[in-house]
Amino acid sequence: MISEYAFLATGAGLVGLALLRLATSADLLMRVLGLNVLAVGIAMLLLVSGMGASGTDAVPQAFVLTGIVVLVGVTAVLLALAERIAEDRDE
Amino acid sequence: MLPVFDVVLAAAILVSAALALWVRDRIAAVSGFLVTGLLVSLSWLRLGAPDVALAEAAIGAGLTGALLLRSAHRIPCAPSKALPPSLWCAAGALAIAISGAIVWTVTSFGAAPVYPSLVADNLPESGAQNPVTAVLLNFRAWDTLLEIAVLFVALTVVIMVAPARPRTAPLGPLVQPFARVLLPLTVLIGGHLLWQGGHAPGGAFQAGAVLAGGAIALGLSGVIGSKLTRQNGLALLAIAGLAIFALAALAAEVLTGALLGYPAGEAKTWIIAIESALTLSIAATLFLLFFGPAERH
Amino acid sequence: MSQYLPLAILMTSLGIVPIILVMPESARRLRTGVNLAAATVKVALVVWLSFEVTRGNSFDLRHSIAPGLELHLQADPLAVLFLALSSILWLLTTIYAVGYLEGGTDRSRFFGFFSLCVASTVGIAMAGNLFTFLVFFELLTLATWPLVVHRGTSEAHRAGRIYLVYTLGGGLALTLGTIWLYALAGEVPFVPRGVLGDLPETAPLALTAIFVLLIAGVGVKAALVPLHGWLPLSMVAPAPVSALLHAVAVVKAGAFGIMRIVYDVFGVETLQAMGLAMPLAALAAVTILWGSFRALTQDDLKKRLAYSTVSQVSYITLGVALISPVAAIGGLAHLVHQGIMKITLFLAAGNFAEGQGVKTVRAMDGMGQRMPGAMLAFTIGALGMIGVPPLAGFVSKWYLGAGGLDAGQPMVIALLAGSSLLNAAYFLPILYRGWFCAPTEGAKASRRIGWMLAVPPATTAALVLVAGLMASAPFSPLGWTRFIVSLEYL
Amino acid sequence: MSELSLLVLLPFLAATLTVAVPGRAASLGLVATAANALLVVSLCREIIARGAVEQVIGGWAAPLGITFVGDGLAAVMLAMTAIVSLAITAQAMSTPGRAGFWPLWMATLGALNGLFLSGDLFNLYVAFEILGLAAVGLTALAGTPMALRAAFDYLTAGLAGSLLILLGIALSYSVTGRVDLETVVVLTESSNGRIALALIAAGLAVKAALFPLHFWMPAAHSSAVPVASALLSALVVKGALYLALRLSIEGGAGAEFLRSALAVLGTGGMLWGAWNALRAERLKLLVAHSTVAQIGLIALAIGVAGDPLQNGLWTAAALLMLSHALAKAAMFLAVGRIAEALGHDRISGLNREELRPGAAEFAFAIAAISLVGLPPTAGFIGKWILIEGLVDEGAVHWIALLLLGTALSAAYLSRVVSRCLRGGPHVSATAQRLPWRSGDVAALGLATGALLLGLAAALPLTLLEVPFA
Repeated sequence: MISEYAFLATGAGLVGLALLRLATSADLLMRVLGLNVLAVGIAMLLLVSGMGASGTDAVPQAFVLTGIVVLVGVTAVLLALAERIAEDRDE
Repeated sequence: MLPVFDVVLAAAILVSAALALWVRDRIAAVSGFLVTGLLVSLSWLRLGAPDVALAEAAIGAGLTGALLLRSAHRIPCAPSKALPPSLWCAAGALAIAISGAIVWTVTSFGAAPVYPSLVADNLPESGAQNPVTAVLLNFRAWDTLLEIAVLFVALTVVIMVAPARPRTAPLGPLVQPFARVLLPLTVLIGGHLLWQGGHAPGGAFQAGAVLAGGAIALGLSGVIGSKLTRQNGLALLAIAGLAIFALAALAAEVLTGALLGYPAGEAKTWIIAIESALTLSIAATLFLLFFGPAERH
Repeated sequence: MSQYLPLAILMTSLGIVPIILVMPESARRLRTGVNLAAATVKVALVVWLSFEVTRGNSFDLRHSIAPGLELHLQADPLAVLFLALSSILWLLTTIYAVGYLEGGTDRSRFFGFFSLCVASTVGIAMAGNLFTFLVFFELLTLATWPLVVHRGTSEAHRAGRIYLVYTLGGGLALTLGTIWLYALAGEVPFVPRGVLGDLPETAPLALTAIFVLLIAGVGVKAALVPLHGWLPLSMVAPAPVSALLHAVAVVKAGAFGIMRIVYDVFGVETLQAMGLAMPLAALAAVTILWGSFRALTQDDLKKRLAYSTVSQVSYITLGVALISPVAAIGGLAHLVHQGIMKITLFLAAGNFAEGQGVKTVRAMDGMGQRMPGAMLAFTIGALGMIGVPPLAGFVSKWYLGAGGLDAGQPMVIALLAGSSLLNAAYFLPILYRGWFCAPTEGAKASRRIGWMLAVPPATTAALVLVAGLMASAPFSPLGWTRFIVSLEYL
Repeated sequence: MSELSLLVLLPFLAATLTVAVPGRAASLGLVATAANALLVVSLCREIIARGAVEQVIGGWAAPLGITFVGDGLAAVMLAMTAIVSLAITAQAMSTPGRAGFWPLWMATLGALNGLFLSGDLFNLYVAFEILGLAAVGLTALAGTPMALRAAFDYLTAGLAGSLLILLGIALSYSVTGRVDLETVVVLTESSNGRIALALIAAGLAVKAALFPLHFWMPAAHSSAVPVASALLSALVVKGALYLALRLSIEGGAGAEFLRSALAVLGTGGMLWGAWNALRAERLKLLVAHSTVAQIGLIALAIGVAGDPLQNGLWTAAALLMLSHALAKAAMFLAVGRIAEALGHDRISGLNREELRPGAAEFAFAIAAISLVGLPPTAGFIGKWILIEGLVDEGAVHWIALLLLGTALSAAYLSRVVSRCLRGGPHVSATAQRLPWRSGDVAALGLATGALLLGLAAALPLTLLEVPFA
């Protein structure tokens, strides 16, 4: 029970931290990091919600897995764009 | 004892995340993120989700961390403007409000998930013993197919945007922290996946990520020559995953009348076939996401 | 086959719009041929249609758009009246426009929108319900704008902008009123003596508001004071456009809309019972006097004619609003009479500008010697406007006056007398200058006016004469309006 | 194989093929869009004849599995996409290709089709991610620094939006224990469920560029290449609007709080977008701000329509979406041609003297008529249905706002059209128009289609009246 609440608070806290950072930073890399932390927080919430007496629900686990893979793809695109923006600025 | 461990772990996650987000130094921030990821994956083991923990360690922390490290130096810091305190307070209040709403929503009485019993009832027919694999590749394979499509689109965009290729250096300063953390993990998880097989935690994504991770590490240290990455074949391998999955979905519909409905009794074969194709395709995709296209347009 | 006549009449002008628009600028002969052929075919079709209608055949073409919402084309006698007017005048104006724009630019665009303009007018004439009317009414707004700004000058654009603001604003009011009425009454077809059933008792307030919205919507185009501001400004358009605007399309569409709303949506009895007829008549009276009054002081010939239009079109509204069959005959007949008179004036004025570069009243001296034909046509039109017997304008005014007495409003006689005096006051000086003053020294050398410019005003002037002289013939405008009014006031 | 499976999978297969065989990408794209259009026609016929269709994927019924739901609304959205697709493909084939366009475009098509058919919240999230990424790729296609920066901002905003949606889904799961669309009505019954729904709606607002979360959009839509702008403005934002409408339908009476928020934000967007469009100096920016305004209008329509299960006002929102998709795509394609002919897109420089306005300007004008919502366009029919319903409810203030929005859109669009009509007698008679290309036909065809759609409004309305599954 205590563990559950601890991780719930972690999930909510990660979401809050990430949103705060996203709202207050104009830095490209920080925005990428913030979005990733936000996603981790949401995943934590999904898993905490899926906990039950007979183990953790497999469906939210699948959701989280999908979310992780989606996010790495998006992150790669974000970083590629950010690098090109920096390059163009240098030129 | 364990609850105490969990509370400490939870606190550590928050602290490291806060560090990652607010520390000025780029490498420190990325390292903080990496540590957060690893701690999170540990916490997910504690939450009874080893598949996800594996994926988070390999992809969420590992590969994303590698990508961030690659880019950290190439993306200049935005001149940090001091935000007016009022804005800070507003943003903080909003963040706290949302966090509070989340906690309240999750802890309020909610209906029990409908899925566990459904998954348990249908697991024998699913062709997979691991319920997560059953969900991913059978019950909700449609999600997974679209997820592969996301990877496909991401790869297309990265190839189009074409960032500069990472410099390969035999274990240069860029690689060291990453290799130090990732290589042991790669070996560990790879071994785990091999050992447990298809019935336990693990699957195409984790395996693909581990393969990609190893390949990236070897690529960065110059072990895999740029010859391989210049081959068009790798890109074709990457996109083959989506094509094969889509064709399999349609083929299943021809056979059974249901999109992605595997023929009775053969689900396991279908799943293994799709998974092996996906593993290779995912590995190629992730590798190319890291290295980018061979040539710039 | 013949049940598609209304559609065929619509398509003769709508169908050629895209063809003309894509024509290269240099295809002058082809464009003229298509234009004239379409206009001629349309006149023939309208003649055919009017024979069918007098034989008692009715036409109904419906296309459902949404539940309770359909496009409906029909041909009742009122529609035929407006159709005949617009198709004949379109043919004449097209001939005139071809001559007028000789050597101009953007003629494909001009004639494309010219046809669209007439197509909308025809649609307005044949609209079988309020929704269809609204569709073509708005289409008319859009089709006319490129014509108003055709010259492309800043002045033209200013006029165009003001035209759009007025007409789109009016369109919004009309749309809102229409939707509101549909919400209250369901489908609103045009049926003699109205379709409102017991609504005047159950929702009098809403109905009054709807009436105000609808009249405000069509009143912009009919140039009812104080919604008339766009009309004098849009005089910057080329002469055939002004002719079209004033005699055939825009202003007439507004007046025709008032007729439809009064007769076929509300019905005269309902309107009288709701006490809405009197205010409308008063508004018309104010417009008649104000327009004439403003016309007095205009030196620009076309502006003077424009204010005259403001005044004269409200004769139609007055005839409709007086709730008397006799006045109604006068108003409806004036729809046609004002059309042929005003087009004569504008075409003649266009010829003055083209032939002699004369655009102001002051420069009219000796026009009778310089361009006797055009001046004669202008004179006939002007005298008709004043109401000199036996010209067409006299017939309308006679019936309006008699209708005023019939409706127990003797003030109408005074109004008509006053207005006629003002008409005389702003037209006679032009005629005097034209016929009795010697040309000033600086008058430009005459440019030859081709037959395409000369024939249309001569024809319409002749029509003014014929419509007055033959007023009692069954197919004269007056005869036809008697037939219509017998349907509205049984 | 059913139309539903092919509708989603054919574009994805075409996307992979266009990467594998880049030389044939354009013809592959043409085949795929044509096939897609035929499939949609067949599906619409089936829905009209037999009612809404459902397809259980993999034989696993919801909530465990995912179900495709092809009802009237989905069919109208699919048809909208198919029509615009044909024009986009025609235009893209006539312009020199850029690497990456065809796979991204095909993936966009597949994602949109998947989105309109999906009956599962999490599945919708994944579809949104494909759509968002592909849209970002299309924005970046221009390759200019401005486009790249706009693409980055677009992607961060889009990702934040989809993560908000995901957060809402996570909370939905914790409240009701399931994530199929039928859970929406359960969510509306409790206050914590409404929080979840509100988060999903907030994410959708970002993705739909609903005021005040539209900040990323004008830059993205105005810096992309014309075909991409057309796609983004006409179709991609419709995905989120569609889901907002779907939530309103699924939530029924309980979703009133969502509708109120949509109405308020929609009003804000309508006015703010119009204000910026009135002041814009560049044509592309004007059109992009007009999208903000039009999205506001559509959100307003969804918001004031009331419970879709009780009355049919929501069909107005669907018609407005349809009309906007066609007209806005036509408009962006036309703007692309205008800018190409002029070498710039400054509104003050549209009245060039040496070249007379041609097909592109004409297409722009026709599209403007549709956007303003003058009769007989579908936009007009949509507004008609909406206002007629609002009259019945006596909601005078909403009617006034709708009319104000209409007047404003007429004001900012007539700025452009009147510029195009400027010029005058000093233009030489020998001036030549640009040669016609299939792109002109596409823009003109779409614009005319939007104009005439009002006359054929009975068809989408028949589809929309098919009872929900």
